[in-house]
Amino acid sequence: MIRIEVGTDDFDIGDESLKVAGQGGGAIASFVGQVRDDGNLLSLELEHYPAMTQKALREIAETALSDWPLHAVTIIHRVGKLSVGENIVLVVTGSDHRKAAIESCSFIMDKLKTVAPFWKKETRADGETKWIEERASDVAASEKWGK
Amino acid sequence: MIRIEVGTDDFDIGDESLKVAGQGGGAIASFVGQVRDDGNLLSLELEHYPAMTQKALREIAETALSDWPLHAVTIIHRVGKLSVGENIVLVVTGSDHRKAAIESCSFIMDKLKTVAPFWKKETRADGETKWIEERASDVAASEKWGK
Amino acid sequence: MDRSITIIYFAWVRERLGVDQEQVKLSEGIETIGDILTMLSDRSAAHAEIFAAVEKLRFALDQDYGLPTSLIGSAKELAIFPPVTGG
Amino acid sequence: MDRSITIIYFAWVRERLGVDQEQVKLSEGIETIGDILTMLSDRSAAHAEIFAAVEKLRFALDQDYGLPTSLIGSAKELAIFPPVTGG
Repeated sequence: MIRIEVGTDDFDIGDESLKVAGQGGGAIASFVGQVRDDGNLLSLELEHYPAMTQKALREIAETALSDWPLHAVTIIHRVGKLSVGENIVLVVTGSDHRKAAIESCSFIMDKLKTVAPFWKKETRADGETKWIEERASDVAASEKWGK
Repeated sequence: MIRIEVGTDDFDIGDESLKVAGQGGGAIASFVGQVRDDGNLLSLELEHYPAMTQKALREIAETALSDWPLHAVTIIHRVGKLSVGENIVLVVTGSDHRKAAIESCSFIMDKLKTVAPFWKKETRADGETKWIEERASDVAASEKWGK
Repeated sequence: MDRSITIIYFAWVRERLGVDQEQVKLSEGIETIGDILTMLSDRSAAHAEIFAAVEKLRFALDQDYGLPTSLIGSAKELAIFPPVTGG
Repeated sequence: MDRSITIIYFAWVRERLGVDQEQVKLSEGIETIGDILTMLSDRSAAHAEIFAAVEKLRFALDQDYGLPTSLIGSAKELAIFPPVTGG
């Protein structure tokens, strides 16, 4: 029902969608976040707090399952060095209803961005590195759910 | 930028997501609708109005592209006989921003449900057939976008 | 001027009428979708019954949605069908 | 009673302090996360500077978010890090 993976391995969106679909319901929503090429970004280093990450992601998934009629929730988040174009995060939700699937997928991403203990450090083409800062728009998106 | 497919062939969610991701942006949202097992449903027969379907889907995709900052939109809708568990529809959107990707994916599904000329006839386990009726919740979901 | 238009039907409208499509001549005074429905209602009891409940039907003129009040103009195809249920 | 707690750091907090984690003894009167920050600020100029801007930091006690006013209780681990930026 809940599947959480945190590690360096890549994921296959098709496989993960099939697994969620196999747990019932006819509506499957998914979101994939990748390292976005913004012109001179080379890669990201994803750091996390292992003892807390699984717990934080599980709590988000459990909130989604209690607040929407879902059959399954999958959250996969990669860590380590990820180059431009590589997958970072995948969320898949399965429900009988498309509204529940899409809304809960959106909720999980918004919460993940502001609660799950991951940090990104970017490396630019010129070799410069910088820790990415929290964005006000992410905080606002998370708070609008009121949970 | 816009990819529309209507036919009997199945689709691969992973492949379609990759194609959208390849067109730029780090945020890919997708929705898959399948024939849902509700206890005694056997299959659906999907009929459409070929001369109008492509046009209607393209108009929806173009509205999404003009109203959200998207790199790519894919809409695939199957027709013909589809059994329980089979894929019916896939929408994939790619953007720099997750909000744009998820919202536009939701918009496309809501419009598709109420505008694109498809009709479903269900066959029950006892052999009975019935044309599925429009749902008020779908009409409301479509109208809330105000476009 | 001898105008004509192809009427095509889908889903239960098609099944209940027992025809996929029919060709009709548009005599003088037939200007709107509603006028066509009135004219077609003479063809059979099924036509009359189905077209009487116009709120259960949707219309497309040359693949664009229209209403019973929409002018036919030079359209070549009128599609008549129930509310759509794809997705 | 000899209480102690492990402090662990992440991202730029870790880099600027130059340590992943440190063990601290909690003397009498150290009851909140804020008390620990005050105590740690004596360790180095980097500690003092970082912990002075508490609004730029987030805290977790035994893997649950806390605030500077949160009581330490019997927690074994205090994590100090910048706002998260995953996803």
